[in-house]
Amino acid sequence: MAEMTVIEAVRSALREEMERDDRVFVMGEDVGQRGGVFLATQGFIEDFGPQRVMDTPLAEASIMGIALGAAFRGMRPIPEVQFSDFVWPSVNQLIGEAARVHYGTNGALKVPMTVRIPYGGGIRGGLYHSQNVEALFFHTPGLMVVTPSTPYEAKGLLKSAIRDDNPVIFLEHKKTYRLVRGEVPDEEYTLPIGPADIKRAGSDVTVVSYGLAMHYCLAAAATVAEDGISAEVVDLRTLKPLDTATILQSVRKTGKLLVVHEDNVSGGIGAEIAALAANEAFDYLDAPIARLCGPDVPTMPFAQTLEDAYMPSPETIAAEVLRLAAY
Amino acid sequence: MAEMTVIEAVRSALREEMERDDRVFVMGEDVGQRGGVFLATQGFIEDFGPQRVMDTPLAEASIMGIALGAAFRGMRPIPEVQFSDFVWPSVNQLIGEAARVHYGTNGALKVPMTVRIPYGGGIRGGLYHSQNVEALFFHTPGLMVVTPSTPYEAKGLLKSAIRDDNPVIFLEHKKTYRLVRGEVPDEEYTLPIGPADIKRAGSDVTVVSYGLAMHYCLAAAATVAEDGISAEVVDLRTLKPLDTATILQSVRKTGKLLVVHEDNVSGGIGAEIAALAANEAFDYLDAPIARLCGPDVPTMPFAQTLEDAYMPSPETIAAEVLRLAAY
Amino acid sequence: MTQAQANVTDAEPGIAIAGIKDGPPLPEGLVAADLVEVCRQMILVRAMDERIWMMNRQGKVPIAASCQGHEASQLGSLLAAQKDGDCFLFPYYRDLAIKMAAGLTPRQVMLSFMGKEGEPYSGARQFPLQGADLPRRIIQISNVVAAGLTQSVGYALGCKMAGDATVTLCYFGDGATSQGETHEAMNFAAIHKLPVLFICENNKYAISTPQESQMVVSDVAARAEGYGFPGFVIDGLDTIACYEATRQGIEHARKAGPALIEMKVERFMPHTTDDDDRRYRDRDALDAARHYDPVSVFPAQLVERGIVTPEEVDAFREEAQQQVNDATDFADAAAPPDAATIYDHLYVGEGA
Amino acid sequence: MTQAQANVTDAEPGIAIAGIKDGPPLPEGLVAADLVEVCRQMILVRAMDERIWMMNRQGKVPIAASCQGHEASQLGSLLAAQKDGDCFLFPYYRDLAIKMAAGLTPRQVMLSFMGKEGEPYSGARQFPLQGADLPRRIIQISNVVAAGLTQSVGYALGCKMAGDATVTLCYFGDGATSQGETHEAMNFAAIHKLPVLFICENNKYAISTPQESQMVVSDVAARAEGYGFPGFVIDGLDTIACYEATRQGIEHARKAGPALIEMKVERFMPHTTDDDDRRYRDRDALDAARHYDPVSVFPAQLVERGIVTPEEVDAFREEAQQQVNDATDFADAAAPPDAATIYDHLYVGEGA
Ligand SMILES: Cc1ncc(C[n+]2csc(CCOP(=O)(O)OP(=O)(O)O)c2C)c(N)n1
Ligand SMILES: Cc1ncc(C[n+]2csc(CCOP(=O)(O)OP(=O)(O)O)c2C)c(N)n1
Ligand SMILES: [Mg+2]
Ligand SMILES: [Mg+2]
Repeated sequence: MAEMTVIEAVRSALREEMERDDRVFVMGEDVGQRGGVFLATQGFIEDFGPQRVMDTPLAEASIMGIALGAAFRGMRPIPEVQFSDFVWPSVNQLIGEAARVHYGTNGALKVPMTVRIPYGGGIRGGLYHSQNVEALFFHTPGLMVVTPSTPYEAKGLLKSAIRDDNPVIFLEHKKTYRLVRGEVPDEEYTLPIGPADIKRAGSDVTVVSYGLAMHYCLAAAATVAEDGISAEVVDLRTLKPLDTATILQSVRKTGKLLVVHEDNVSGGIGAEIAALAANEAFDYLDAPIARLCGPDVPTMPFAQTLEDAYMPSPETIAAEVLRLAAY
Repeated sequence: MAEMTVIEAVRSALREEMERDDRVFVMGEDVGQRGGVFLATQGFIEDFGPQRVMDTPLAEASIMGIALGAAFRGMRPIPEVQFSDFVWPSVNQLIGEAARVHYGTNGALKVPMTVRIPYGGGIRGGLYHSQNVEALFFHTPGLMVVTPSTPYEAKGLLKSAIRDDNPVIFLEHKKTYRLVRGEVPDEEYTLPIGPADIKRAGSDVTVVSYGLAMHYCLAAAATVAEDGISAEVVDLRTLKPLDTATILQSVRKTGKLLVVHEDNVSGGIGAEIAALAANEAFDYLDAPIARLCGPDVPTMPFAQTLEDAYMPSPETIAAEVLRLAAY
Repeated sequence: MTQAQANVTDAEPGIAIAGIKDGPPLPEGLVAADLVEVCRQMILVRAMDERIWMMNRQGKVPIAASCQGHEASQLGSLLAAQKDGDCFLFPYYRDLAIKMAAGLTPRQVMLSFMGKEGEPYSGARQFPLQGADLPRRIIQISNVVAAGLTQSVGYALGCKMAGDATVTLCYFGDGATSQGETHEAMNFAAIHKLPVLFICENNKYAISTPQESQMVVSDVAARAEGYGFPGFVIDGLDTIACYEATRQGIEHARKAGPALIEMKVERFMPHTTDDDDRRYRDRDALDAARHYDPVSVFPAQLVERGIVTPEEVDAFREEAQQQVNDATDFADAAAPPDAATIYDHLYVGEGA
Repeated sequence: MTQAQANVTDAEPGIAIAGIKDGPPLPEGLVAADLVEVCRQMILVRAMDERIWMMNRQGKVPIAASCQGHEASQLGSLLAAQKDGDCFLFPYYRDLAIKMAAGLTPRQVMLSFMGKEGEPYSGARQFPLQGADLPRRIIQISNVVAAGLTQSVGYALGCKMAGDATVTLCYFGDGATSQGETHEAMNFAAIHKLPVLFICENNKYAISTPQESQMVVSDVAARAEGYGFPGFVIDGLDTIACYEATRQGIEHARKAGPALIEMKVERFMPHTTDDDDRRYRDRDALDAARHYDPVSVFPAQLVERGIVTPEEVDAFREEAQQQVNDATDFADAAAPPDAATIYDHLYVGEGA
């Protein structure tokens, strides 16, 4: 086992898969000589050449359309969106096209493409370098959406995404890149896309989360444990397909559900999870279903005070868990 | 009172507002000589001239960006997206820009723009002329989202949207255009953006819907009434802001909630309404919260059989209401 | 074919074929039988196109975009692709002639327009003939205008990476040139000198929007220079000119990277069966344009040249009617897809 | 300034100002005091830019894009806009010199970079100096590259509709030219002959991506022809040339519609404070470019011409340092925005 950061895990997964299969290639803005603005592809151009580590012009729609076309020819492209905030010009190719290719050709064509998107806030990114973009992709049948929280998951899930024949939106929380360290096996491994992971078992309240916020949930769970409250923390890991079985099992056990995410609350992933539990675990619920999410403003403003006001934190999460436990 | 169709009501609202305020103008593909592909602006170019009824090149991103820029100068643009399916190339200007202008300039600039988008299926539009696109806009703080179901609402709400200083996404269900007729006052009127409308009062089950599907809910309510079941049908009319008070009041009364929409179920508007009720009306609920929505496939396929299989219908809704009522 | 040649549609389109008469008997790579076959296809496609429109009026075809007026450009360029033998096509929704001549049977085509089981492009999930026909090396994912351009460029990139000699042909209308993605696609193709040939079927209208409202320049081809590759303007009603331009274009693309060929065509019918072009189109101009209808001109020229006999042309017409009748009856009687298949193929590995 | 003029940055930038010496004393519309003021601003902007970078290294400024190397293009073109008196500006994130010289105080600028209350563009909700400065007729909603282009064209459309004589100036980098929206913006502006001047500050890099990986053509200006309006290439290190080109461009835009001016500049610093350009930039070339640093060249030329004295230049430098110190202390001591304001101004009518 080696300890590494999330960005190192991403880099390691990319490198292994590029070595394993020469149809795999990365493309995007500044991925070449620069090694990507977050250095996900640092050193790659030297080892794989500019054809497989392709600097593109600054034009997201074409990055996605070209990746898609290359996938039609049997390549396995990994387009990078430099920041999630800049994915919008490309979403027609993702939502209107990539997601529908297999369905719309009645199974004739497939899209073995993994779209890497650094996302999320807490890094003083302001309105245009902090966005959470998962809700749109989550709502798009035909896509897979993966949101690893640790290096172990980032590496194992990214490798699976690259090997998958479906278009995968791979969302890497920027703040976890260097902040979150963890053990990663030395030997080759993959993690299946789909299953959630119970990061902390508990019996009083189910806390469902993903990405950076999941770590805050773990911190909150540790805090409330001091008050004798046992919170179970479910790390979704994959948003689409959603592991409804694990969520429901946990909720049926605890009878109380809190969903935590950084994305705006209205119409976010938390709404779907709440709807799921309110339908399929209704008879087990002992308390109103709660969500602690980003407020409904565009995203984290730039000023430190405003950014702090936006983000869910271990403290606010712990308070909410305690409130629910006491209900 | 005059009886008219939804498209006539839209046309009438546009015409009145253009007559009322010469800063109001329409722009889009084929809105001029052609009068729009759905004839929303039929005859306008003759009366208002090509400057205020502006045919644009086929380029949605620029339609939106240019409308936005004109709004900065104090105009009140009404860009038309020819079909909702083609809104994707423009969403950066809507989500990344328009929605954030007022917030991101700390209130200095406003965006008095109304984006008209014909949407929805049931008209043999296949995968690319049937989409429901409301979930993305609903999830975007800074936008307003309006979904009228009848001519009365189409006219009254469109006039309010045009007069509003915020960016409004005005979603017109294509199948209602000619299908739905109704009375519209002869005299000038507007309807406020925000309030939902109880289209049928009832006591056993609350059915929340909007757009075309709302009419199917009304038909279903009439059917179940024959079985002695009293369904209350809430027509949201406006998705953002959402009239949570009306929804909650109804759910607290009936204790049972069914949300119906044509859009894909996962992450749709229904999820938010379920989450709302599971939080704020929890103690009043007598049954699991149910959703009857479009299945999670890209959208209505072209073949009649597949389109029919996709759409919620009065029959499937009635069955679901009966099931809930019996719970 | 000359670079940055002026708009030649004002000239009489018929004259270009005079090249056969005056110069060498047939352009490079062609034998007489090729032209006869194109003639047969053209007649069949037109019969099909007309029938489809009629079936729409009868309520049996929900939507159709007619290729009437585009046949010469489509069949001429397709012939060059077929002669080349290693081309991959990204057509657009108006390219019925390409899709048929590439090998679909009339029955398959009619199944498609009627949305029946056995539909070859999408299993009747999409508008007619949208999706993919991989056996005939055709992809057209959607009818979002211009979305196919970057995809075709990506396909060409994939071919280059894989070491294929394939040239990718990408078809689109004048309307598509306004989309940002068209710019992005051309720029990227140029940077990587990808083997892709951009073919603009300029019928001077995007639905109702005339070319003057879409661009200031008179030729789309004028944009090519700004990307650093050649652009050509061709009479798109002249089958042989379209063949020859495409042949040279394919050669150029394989050797030196992208080129843009603008074929000036006419749209004889409304935009689609949903459109009423009387709102915006001058009837006299349209009637005048019909004099250059390739489906009249081309057979007549072959007859004049002695390449086919009038009797053979008549036989083609008769055969076409029979095939179209057969296809119509067949598709009309065919079953629609089973509703239970609605979830199939959402993800790879799911469904039949 | 000649249309489609070759890349002139290879030539010694200093020579252009020789125009003042050799020809009429000063270009049209200018008096000596104008140049002195530009000189003073240039020195102040540089001092500010350097301090901001330093404050980033001290952890007090989260992010900054430096304008070092762009000052001549920004201040030259702004001077023309100010002289004109009826221009509206859509700058981009690298246009610190424009935003300052348009009238912001150093204190306001420093509040912005430190994200403090009183921030003039967005109330510290956005990256520094993004949002709007309406009193100075500036809008820059976001830092999504190229999103401002269509907006500026829309603004110009609004002006035309309202009957204003305003000319809209739209600034962007070479990287922005790859975006589809840039194409769409230019095409639309051309069709409606809108009074908008496109100014490309071409520093030959989009972050690490050199121009050769962004386009095949050597001049962005070459694209203008494809839209039907003129494109010009200018030495963007030459303040006077940038003034003169912009002056003529504004005149053209008001009379005849859009034009594109490409100013060849240098980016002396890494892309932003987050970047490390040693990964991709040749140091020798960069050092060589620094010989043409406008902030050295321009004052020296004014001194040589007798328009300012060396003592005055020194005084400008000293005054600049004082202003920058004052601004730094002021902003450092300023309060951040109140967290309670996070919901303000989400919708019109909401919040303070
Ligand atoms: C992105 C997008 N916007 C709008 C439409 C609606 N639409 C379909 S075809 C068309 C006109 C296309 O014109 P052109 O590219 O010239 O092709 P033509 O139909 O003339 O052959 C429009 C506006 C669309 N399909 N896609
Ligand atoms: C749409 C979009 N994609 C990517 C980025 C990230 N990004 C910020 S600046 C930049 C390079 C811009 O280069 P250029 O336009 O030449 O301007 P310069 O910084 O050189 O002045 C990139 C890729 C962005 N801001 N917006
Ligand atoms: Mg056309
Ligand atoms: Mg640059």
